[in-house]
Amino acid sequence: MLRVGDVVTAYGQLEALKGVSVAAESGKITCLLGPNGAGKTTLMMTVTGLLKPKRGSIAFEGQELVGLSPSEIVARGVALVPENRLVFPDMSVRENLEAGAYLRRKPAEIAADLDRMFERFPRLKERAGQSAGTLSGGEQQMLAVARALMSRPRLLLMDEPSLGLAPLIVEEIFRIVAELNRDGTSIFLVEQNAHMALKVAHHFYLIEQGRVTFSGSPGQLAEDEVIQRAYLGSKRG
Amino acid sequence: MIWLWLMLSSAALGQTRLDAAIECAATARLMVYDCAIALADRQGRPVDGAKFKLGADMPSMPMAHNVRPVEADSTDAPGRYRARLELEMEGEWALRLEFSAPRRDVVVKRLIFDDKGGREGR
Amino acid sequence: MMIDFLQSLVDGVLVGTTYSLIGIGFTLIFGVMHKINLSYASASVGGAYCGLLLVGAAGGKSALLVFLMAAAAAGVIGYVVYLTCFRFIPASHPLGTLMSTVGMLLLIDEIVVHATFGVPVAYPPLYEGPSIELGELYIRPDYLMVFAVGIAAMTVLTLLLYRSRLGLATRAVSQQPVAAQLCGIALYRVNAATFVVTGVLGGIAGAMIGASVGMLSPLLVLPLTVKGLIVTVIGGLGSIPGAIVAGLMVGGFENVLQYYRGVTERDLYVMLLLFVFLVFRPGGLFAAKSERN
Amino acid sequence: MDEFLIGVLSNIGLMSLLALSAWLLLVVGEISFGQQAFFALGAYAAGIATALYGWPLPLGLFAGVVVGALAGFAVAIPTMRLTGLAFAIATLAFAELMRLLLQLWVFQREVDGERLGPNAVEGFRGVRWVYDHDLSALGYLGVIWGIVVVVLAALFLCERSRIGLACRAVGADAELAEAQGLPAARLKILVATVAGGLAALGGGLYVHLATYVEPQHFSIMLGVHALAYGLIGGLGTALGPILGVVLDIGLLEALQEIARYRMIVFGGAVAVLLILRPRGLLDEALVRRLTRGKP
Repeated sequence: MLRVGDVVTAYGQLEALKGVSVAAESGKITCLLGPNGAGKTTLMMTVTGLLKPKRGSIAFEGQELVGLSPSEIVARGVALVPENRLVFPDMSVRENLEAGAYLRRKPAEIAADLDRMFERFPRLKERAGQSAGTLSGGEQQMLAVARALMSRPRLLLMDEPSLGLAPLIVEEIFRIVAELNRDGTSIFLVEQNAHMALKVAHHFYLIEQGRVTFSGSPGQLAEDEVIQRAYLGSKRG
Repeated sequence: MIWLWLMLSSAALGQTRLDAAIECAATARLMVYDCAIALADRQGRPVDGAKFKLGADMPSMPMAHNVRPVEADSTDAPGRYRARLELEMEGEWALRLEFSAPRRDVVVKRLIFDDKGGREGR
Repeated sequence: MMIDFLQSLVDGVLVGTTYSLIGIGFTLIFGVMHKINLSYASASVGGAYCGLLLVGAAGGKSALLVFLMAAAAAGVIGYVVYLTCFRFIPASHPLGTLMSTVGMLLLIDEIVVHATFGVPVAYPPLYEGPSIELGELYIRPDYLMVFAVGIAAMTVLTLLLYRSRLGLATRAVSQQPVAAQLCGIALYRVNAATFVVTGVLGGIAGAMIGASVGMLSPLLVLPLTVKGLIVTVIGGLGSIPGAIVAGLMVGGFENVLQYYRGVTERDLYVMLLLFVFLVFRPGGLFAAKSERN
Repeated sequence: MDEFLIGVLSNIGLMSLLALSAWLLLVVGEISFGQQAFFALGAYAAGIATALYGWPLPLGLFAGVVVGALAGFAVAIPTMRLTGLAFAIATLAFAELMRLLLQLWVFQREVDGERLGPNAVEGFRGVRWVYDHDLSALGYLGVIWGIVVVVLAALFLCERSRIGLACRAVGADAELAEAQGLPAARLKILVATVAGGLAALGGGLYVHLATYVEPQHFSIMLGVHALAYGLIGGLGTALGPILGVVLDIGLLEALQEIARYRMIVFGGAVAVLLILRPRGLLDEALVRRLTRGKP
């Protein structure tokens, strides 16, 4: 479904991605694990068009995404739940969701989806009129997920959804991830929390210092080692 | 060198200063004015044989509008000179008379210009 | 005594709507771009000039038409300002953008000077009629009209911001530009639209100033720019309600001071107020809530 | 030398000092819309010293510099906590405050049977030291450029010193610089003080050339030009602001055909040039490239 081929992305002279190739299969949960600064967020931003790669290709359902603007990429059916959620703090929860549906034009369908989101995330319904900035971290994360879903993506990208959340909330988030996937959304997840990610992932990659260093299914590598490398990176770098 | 000279140079030389009265009349051409200048010393005696240029700048728009100085011509009348000035806009201008004779000096006059001419204001 | 005070206060507040509009323009662009557009007041006055010239060239005399053309022309100028000063200067060079808008200010101002030889031009009043008397208080009809138009413009803007798709996008971009893009909102298009909308607002403000003073002069540009900045700072950068309140406040404050102390001292106190505000309350009246990541 | 040319070159020298003053603050990352206030203070102080109290010109200029530097210091203290835009507007407010005060200020003395001195909106006439001492236009041009060259030399020396490097670091990222142990706030206050003195020096020289100043001369427009020269010329070297001044006054104003439309050309050029060179013509990258290889 998504094929990232040999992508190099740089900030000025500094290459954050040094030729990364990963793929996400349709209907599956794919997971990219790695330590801070390994290039996970850079990859997410490159796929969604927020950053332009120096070279390499990104194909979604056979169509090249490199060179498209973020809004064109959203229109193709790829949505990202960004790191740190980035909700619109002074807009109500409902408006945040409406913003998520910005590219869609049929009010009736949008209204139906809004109801569906409130069903899936009852907490958001309770707080529909409240400014998003007043929500707790976990609620903001749910809002960010719901907002991304409002564009009706076929592929949902998630950048560290567990970041800064309490363990119970993290479990809830991953339960929702699994649920979304069961309902037919393909998911590509970037995480540092290897323990939780390995529970839901069908396939995972390790990324260290801008390079993919392992690809396989959970169980192919001892969980201890994955956790070790996801947090700290391997010694050889 | 020059610093030393500046430090040591004596106080004012006490020469008579010049006084000027200016009046400008609009011409057939837009923003072009004929200015009549009367020069006198401080005792009110007309001053003849002066050589000076007439320039203008607009204090309310500093740096934006100033006019290249034009040479003033003497006339038959004692202490009377004239110059043709081309301005860029109406309003208040500071006219600057830069003398090279009878000696180096500067006189600044403020005039308000409109479609009829320019008169000393304030 | 009391009545003089009230009279100057009322007049000042009514005309203060124009300051509010200019302040809204500054603040809205700041909200979306996090940069100040210093050419804004000159574009507003330039638009007001264009309205007069365009309608005059077509042989028209209608004040309403002049207003509409002023708004439209200022909208176009706003777009040009966006393209020259914002669109292509990298975000990492805020100095460049700021200076570029100053260049634009000089450019627009000077084009006006050259087109009119600096001669003030008469501006048509939007409304002429008997003044309204409230006891000893006179409400000038043209001031009242200025106030009404100002309030109407603010209402339309508020509706646009809170009830339209463009408004949703604008607010999204101003609060969280990265997330806005991830929602499919095209940054450049929203930014450009903001410049057009604020431009139209400025054109209306420019025409209102022309109508309330009775004439336009390029010498209006600098004081208006400064007033706009004052209103923006006192109201709090990025706050529209702040700009509205601060505009009315500065208008009233200034007029009362002018009545009692004359123009120079009036400006002196306004500047002092601005300086004090910046040093002791840099967030303005409506200090923005602490930034969230 | 042609009188006109002398006039143009004198103006370039004077404006260079004001432009350098604005540029110094740009180097430490602050925009000031208010350097004209120090220019005005220098002009009034130096003018009062020479015209009203008969001080020699060098002492008068020195007095102007002291007043300007003190004012620069006094303004920097409360405003340095402000971030970029607020600082810019605060300096603007201060400069306007200064100008309006000058519009109200009357301070006259009888000198040689003539009342001289600042007279509110009427301005300050009769600062005639240069003329009374028969200093030729060329001679005064020499004085102006002598001072400009000394100032430039001092700035070049500073650029290579520890203070210069620290200023660059603060300008690039004040927070980072502070985290590395540089006293960013104190450096900025120091620079603002020097910049105030520098602008005042220009003002002192200006009033003696013009013999006459009035508060209107020191409006925001003047400060905006100074800032534009610094940014157009480039942030990379102290020659940047000089280049900016030369381009505007030397090229646009001196060319007869363009002079009328100078402000249109200048405004347009400023607006468009920054797209191509957001940190000016002589920006840091270019300066580095040009000086690479030299010791």
